[in-house]
Amino acid sequence: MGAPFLIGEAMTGGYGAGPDILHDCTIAVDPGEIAVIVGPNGAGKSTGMKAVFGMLTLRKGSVRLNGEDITALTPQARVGKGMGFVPQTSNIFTSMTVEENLEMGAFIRRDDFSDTMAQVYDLFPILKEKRLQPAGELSGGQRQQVAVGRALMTQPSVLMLDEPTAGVSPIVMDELFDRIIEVARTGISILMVEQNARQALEIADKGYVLVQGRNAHTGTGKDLLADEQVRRSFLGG
Amino acid sequence: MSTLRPIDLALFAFVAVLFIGTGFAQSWNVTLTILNMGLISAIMALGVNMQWGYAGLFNVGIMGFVALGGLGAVLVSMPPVGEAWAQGGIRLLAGLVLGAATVTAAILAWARLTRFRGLAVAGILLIGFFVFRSVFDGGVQAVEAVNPAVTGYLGGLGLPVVLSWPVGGLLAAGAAWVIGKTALGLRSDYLAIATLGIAEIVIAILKNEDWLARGVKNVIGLPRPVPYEIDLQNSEAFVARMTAWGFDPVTASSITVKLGYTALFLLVLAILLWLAQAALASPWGRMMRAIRDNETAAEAMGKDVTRRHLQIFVLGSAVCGLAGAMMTTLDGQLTPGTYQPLRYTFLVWVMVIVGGSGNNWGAVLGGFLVWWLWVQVEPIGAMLMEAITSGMADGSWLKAHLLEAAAHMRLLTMGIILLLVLRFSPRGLIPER
Amino acid sequence: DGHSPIKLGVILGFTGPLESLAPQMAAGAEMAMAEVSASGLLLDGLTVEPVRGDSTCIDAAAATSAAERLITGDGVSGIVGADCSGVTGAILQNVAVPNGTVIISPSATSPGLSTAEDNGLFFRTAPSDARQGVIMTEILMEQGIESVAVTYTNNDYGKGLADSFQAAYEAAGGEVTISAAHEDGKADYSAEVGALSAAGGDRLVVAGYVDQGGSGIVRAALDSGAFDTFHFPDGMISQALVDNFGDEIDGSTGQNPGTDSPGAMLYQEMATAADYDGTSPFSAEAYDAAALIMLAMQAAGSTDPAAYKDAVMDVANAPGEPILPGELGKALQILLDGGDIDYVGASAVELIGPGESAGNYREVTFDGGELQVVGFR
Amino acid sequence: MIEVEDLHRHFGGFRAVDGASLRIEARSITGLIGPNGAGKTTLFNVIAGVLKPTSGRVTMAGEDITGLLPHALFHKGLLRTFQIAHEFSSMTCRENLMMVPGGQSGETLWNTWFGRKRIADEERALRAKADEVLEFLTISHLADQRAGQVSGGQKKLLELGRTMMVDAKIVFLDEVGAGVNRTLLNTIGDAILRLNAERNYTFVVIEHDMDFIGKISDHVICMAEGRVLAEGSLADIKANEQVIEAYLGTGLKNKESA
Amino acid sequence: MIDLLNALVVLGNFVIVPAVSYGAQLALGALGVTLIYGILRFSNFAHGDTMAFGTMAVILTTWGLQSIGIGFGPLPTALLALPVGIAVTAALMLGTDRLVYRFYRRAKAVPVTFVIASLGVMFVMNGLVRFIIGPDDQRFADGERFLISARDFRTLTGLDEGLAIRTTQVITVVVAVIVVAALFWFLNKTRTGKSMRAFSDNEDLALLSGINPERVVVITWLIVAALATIAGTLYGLDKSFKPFTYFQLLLPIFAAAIVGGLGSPLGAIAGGFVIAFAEVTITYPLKKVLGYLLPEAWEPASLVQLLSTDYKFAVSFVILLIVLLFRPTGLFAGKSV
Ligand SMILES: Nc1ncnc2c1ncn2[C@@H]1O[C@H](COP(=O)(O)OP(=O)(O)OP(=O)(O)O)[C@@H](O)[C@H]1O
Ligand SMILES: Nc1ncnc2c1ncn2[C@@H]1O[C@H](COP(=O)(O)OP(=O)(O)OP(=O)(O)O)[C@@H](O)[C@H]1O
Ligand SMILES: CC(C)C[C@H](N)C(=O)O
Ligand SMILES: [Mg+2]
Ligand SMILES: [Mg+2]
Repeated sequence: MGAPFLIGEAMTGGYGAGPDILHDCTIAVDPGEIAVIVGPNGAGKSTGMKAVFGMLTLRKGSVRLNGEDITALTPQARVGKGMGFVPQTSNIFTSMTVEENLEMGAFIRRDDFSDTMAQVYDLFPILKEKRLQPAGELSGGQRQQVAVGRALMTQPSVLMLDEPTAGVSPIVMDELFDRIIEVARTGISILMVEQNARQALEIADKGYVLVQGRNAHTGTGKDLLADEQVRRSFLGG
Repeated sequence: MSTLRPIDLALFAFVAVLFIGTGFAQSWNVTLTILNMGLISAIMALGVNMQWGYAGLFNVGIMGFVALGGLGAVLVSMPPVGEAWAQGGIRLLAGLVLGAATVTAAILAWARLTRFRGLAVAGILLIGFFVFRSVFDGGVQAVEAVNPAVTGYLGGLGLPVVLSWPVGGLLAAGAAWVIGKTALGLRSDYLAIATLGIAEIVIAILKNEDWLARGVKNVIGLPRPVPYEIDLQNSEAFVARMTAWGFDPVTASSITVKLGYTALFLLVLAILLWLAQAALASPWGRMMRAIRDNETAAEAMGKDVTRRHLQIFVLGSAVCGLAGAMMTTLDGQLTPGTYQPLRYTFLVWVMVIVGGSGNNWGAVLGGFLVWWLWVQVEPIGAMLMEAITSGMADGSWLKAHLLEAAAHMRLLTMGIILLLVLRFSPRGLIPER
Repeated sequence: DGHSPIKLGVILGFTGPLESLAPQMAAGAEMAMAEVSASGLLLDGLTVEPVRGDSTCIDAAAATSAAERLITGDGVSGIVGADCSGVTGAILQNVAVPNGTVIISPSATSPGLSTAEDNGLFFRTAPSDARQGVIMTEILMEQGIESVAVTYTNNDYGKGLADSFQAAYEAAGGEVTISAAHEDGKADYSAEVGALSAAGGDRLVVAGYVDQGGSGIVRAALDSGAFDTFHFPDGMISQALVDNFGDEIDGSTGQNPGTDSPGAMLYQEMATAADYDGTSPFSAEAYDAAALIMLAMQAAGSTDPAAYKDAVMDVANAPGEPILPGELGKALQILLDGGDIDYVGASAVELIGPGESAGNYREVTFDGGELQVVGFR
Repeated sequence: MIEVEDLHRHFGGFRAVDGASLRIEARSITGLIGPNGAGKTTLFNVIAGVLKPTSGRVTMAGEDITGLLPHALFHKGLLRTFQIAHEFSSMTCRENLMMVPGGQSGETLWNTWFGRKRIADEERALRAKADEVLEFLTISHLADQRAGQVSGGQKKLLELGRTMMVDAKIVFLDEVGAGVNRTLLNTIGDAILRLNAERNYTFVVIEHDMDFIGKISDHVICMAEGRVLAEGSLADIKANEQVIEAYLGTGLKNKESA
Repeated sequence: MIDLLNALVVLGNFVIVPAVSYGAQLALGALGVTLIYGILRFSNFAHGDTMAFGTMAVILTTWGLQSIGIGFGPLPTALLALPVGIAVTAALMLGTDRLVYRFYRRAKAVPVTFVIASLGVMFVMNGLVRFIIGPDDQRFADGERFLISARDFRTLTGLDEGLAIRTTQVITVVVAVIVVAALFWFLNKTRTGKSMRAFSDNEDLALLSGINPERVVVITWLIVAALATIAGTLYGLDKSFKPFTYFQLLLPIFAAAIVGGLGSPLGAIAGGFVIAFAEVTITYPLKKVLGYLLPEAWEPASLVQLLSTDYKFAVSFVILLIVLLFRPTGLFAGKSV
């Protein structure tokens, strides 16, 4: 196996002129693979995701997509290269309707995306019901569904999700995980941060435990789940 | 937060240099004139900063409060016009009481009634309006007919003008209370335009209600808290002393008078600044910042957001009213027609933002600096034009045109300087910390 | 010859609501100064240099600062200005009187200024509006117009004029159907015109400024057919009015300060030669204001205001040789020789009482799209 | 402690809460679950005074508190956290906590000028208290960091921390767990149990993590479509067909832990 | 019957026609303000002076056209000059954005910083316009001024009262309606329009959706330039051009945008009319109308005027307050930042 499809390698950096949050942190994912990042609050998981997406300037390290160095690209340009991202917070257009949110997800697509939209509605039926309602009026879990739906609309080759299941009900969460597996099967790389770490690691091909901006443990999902210390310190026993 | 960094001190020093430089390049009288108005501007900026910087209230009605303060100065310090009182004063006051009663009745009806309340309130207001007009108008006519070129109004209380400063503050505070009760539910730019509108209404009243303060006919010759230059010039002791010290008595007299104002204003500013700083650095200030950051959360944490908004709105407005009374005192006249939002509202905002909103020292610095600029951009603009045209051939069309337009360089220069300052310190010269 | 030039301040509203009047006024004042400088006769050949200051017309504080700078910074020996009554009062009280500087306003016409405390330092070459109201009444009554609607610009000038007119007109038996203010520089005057037209009247009196709300009112009144004829006081009379409305206002009347003295015509020719509009309101008065200061200096033999302030009335009034615009050199010579002059100037100056123009008005009508002077009062 | 009677809250034609009635016993820890959009947060908001009810009544210890404003409820001992964190972003984390207690003498303007000694003493105590809470939440190192610049989970911790600054009677927690590390969540669960046992706090906890609910709550209410769907012990609820269908699903995880 | 017609004509001539056309003028200005607020999220105080600048560009072009003998039949030549004016204004807007606003956008400055920066821009433009064309009144209207003048109306109908309708009034109303419909359609139905709304809602997320923020900003300024130029030109044709008045227009324009709800094009239209009608109706004396309607004996002696015109601005602001008290974000539920 050659170099990974998407890799943020030895990333070091922080916000603005502030201190470094990430220290030599590496995150990678291959096509069709699900990589899950777990770790305590404030470990730098979201920061790592943002770094991979170019929303923060790195002081050291690089990001490569399919062999190409994209460290210097703007986030938009990365979207153009087939990367999709659901941030952890403020991840929907609150003043726009649910449907418009999804359309915006498909903004860079020039083809007919009604199929994809139908798929998203299938996945999250409630969204279909609330299609014409401003997304800001939705409940917390519904918003989260909109956010994920928006990213799915892009039909990206890499999908990055920052805590997609935060606040969604168990039934929706299960479906969401199922769907993520499905998506991965179509050859899309999935990189996600999860606090519902046990379920996430169950389905993960690869797991990263970040602590204070550093890679603390890396392994397959199963390995990490089996690691007693990881379980106790990061997965809640 | 209350401490100044070395760089802040350097900024104050820079402004001081500007003022002192003005003294050498132009004259000390100019310096003091600008300084006095700068002190008043700093106070206004302080008031706005309380509302915006502490609590995030976007008040664009400063002009109205400043004008009310000015009204306070007239009502306190001008001598009463006995004849006007005799002719129609009582009737006029009775009219006002009737008007107030009508409004109170309407509010009570709105609060008490459950059925037909819209109808009842409308009825009360309508009937009340006509009763009010029938009593009031007669009084107004009688008062305004009394020697309209010189008086034609009720006059004031004839008290020392310094008393009018707190009174001006109180007038503004009262108005702010009423406005706050009704309009503070509005957010951001909606509140802004609402207050802007209210300020226009205040000015409209001042302009058109001649019985109150002569309307657009202006009240001039307000008494002063400091001696008159002429009296000093006529005082032998003063002339003798100044000549002995080697000063020209005329210049010395006007400088003395201005220094008198400076001392008074400085005292007021120092007190206000101390009060504001102490409040800001306390749990009260913390609560205010919390409210500004997130009203919903502050409310959930037990802070009565509405009440606090009202409190700060009233306080900030009172400070503006106080400054307004001081300004009218300094001008020696109340000229409602000169109240323009650009000058009395937006310029003050520029002071706050350029200085650094949320920071009292910033507001004060902004007050001095921006006012100095406002006055000095005129010669600066003209100089700029001279410089630009100096290379051009005499008599060329462009040169003539440029020189002719020099006067308009005043606002242009102001704009450019403002943009430059904002560019290099977007959060203000002394930002909030 | 070793003398440094004398400086005279010109404080006018170069920016603000009267910014379009100020350039012509300044040009007038400065033309007089240039004329005197060129003559080389003022106090042993002193030259005169104008220093401009912006009164903004409305911002008392800015105007005061400008005056302060001119007097104490540039050391001007006298001031032409200010234009608007409000700021003029402020400058007078806060700067001129304390510093003992003479100021002569070409255009502040508010009656209130007649009684202002001035230590003999304040003069104006424009008449108080109290007088204009009477003249206006005479003109209208003679034409048999007994009912008019009045609109005035909402400042001390407009209000003062409207009040004095209404008093005089009603005393003469006329009826003012409505007296409504209008604000200058506003976007729309339909409401005002609606009210004026509803009140009715044989003619609409527009006590406003021609390049301000006044024209807006006339435009709206004509467009809606509310009034066909108007009466225009001084603030409205100018070439601009004719340019704006042409024959639409045929049959209207008006008056403004002015005389049949050849001075007015002469001044206009001079202005045309100097490439500015001499008919612009108060431009002539500005020329006269500047001239008066310099002539008074010559008469007193000093540039010290304390000395020459008392000479202003002397040079302005009879007895003496009448002086027209363009004859400043001659006047200086006469004074130098110890003679007496009676400055007539461009606006037939005659200072009365508290040092203000007595008020000579010319009566005009509009006919065939032209402004025609039909008489003088 | 709290009684909700036939509560309605409509948005336009939409009935977010549609006749909910429930009782919260004093000193209980009640879990509130239900599908996304069931109306849980809306119910909280109505009880906490953020939203006015369309109809219905809420009483607290027998007293009618319907429509009281949030700040008034706070002073009656009713506290809540927000599902979407509402930190005071330009203030430090410590200040975020210190501002909470009501009735601080330094909140009166007069005292800020003339009672500075007293304020200083109070502040010292408050500061110690805040630092204690931060310590407990494992975010001491953020004490002087602006709250706008901490991680998503840390903001949720601050939310919780604020309720620990005062002696509350009843605390409504809206998905404290979402986005919080599970190990830390366990610690939080312990804290909730301790506050309940030692200080007699009543808790109502919205949460989608059944393990967490199971760990702390004695009583569970499941809402759906604006109404109470089922009520009882967690075991009962988990066995309830309707609840499974509407909410839990038959997914991998729940099968396992059931 | 005739009396009734006369009464209606009076009302029409002095209340309805002026209010409608003034309302449309305000609405066109308010559209620009509301659009900037909606997309770029700040209150642009330079809008009045932008209108002045655009109009100036049109005037200069018009004079150019007239001097080479090009006209537009019964319509004002200025309409032909519009595209040029818009282009020049657009260039200025884009330049301003580059030099001023972009910096704050990147620094994620708070809205009030933008507001104050726009004040600076206002000062500069203010100077620029006066510098180029001077502070004076300019008339540039040509073509047929009236569709029907009061005099013609009287002779035509034989009524005592006249009704005047100006060409520019009709153009203004028509243009306002077209523009608002187009803008509404553009923002809500087209991809670009939606991306602009997305940008205003959540800039970071817009970025993550592949929306190019610079493009959104450019398009916004282009539309604003067009709106400002059109509004300014139509206003200038109808009344006259004077830089100071355009600055003064800012206040009623903002009032209109706020009453309607910031960010809402429909609101801008509604707001414009509310403000215009408030100004004109509340201060209109009913004497003449009642004179026609009531029997002779009842004819009112007084003016029957609710409030004197001195208070017309006060009235429109009171209306504004009342609207806001009941609908805190305007008639059409506008945004607030
Ligand atoms: N302001 C509003 N306008 C219109 N509908 C609203 C509004 N607020 C909430 N809703 C609707 O009310 C319903 C209940 O929302 P609520 O936030 O109470 O759900 P919830 O039970 O807390 O869900 P979650 O578990 O996802 O947080 C949702 O369908 C939502 O779309
Ligand atoms: N905008 C910001 N500016 C400065 N520092 C920040 C900012 N956002 C986060 N931080 C800091 O960076 C560190 C890592 O934050 P990050 O959001 O990456 O954590 P996380 O691992 O995603 O945590 P969580 O699970 O709570 O979401 C935290 O200590 C936080 O205080
Ligand atoms: C310039 C003039 C028209 C000023 C006016 N006469 C006034 O007194 O204000
Ligand atoms: Mg995170
Ligand atoms: Mg919820």
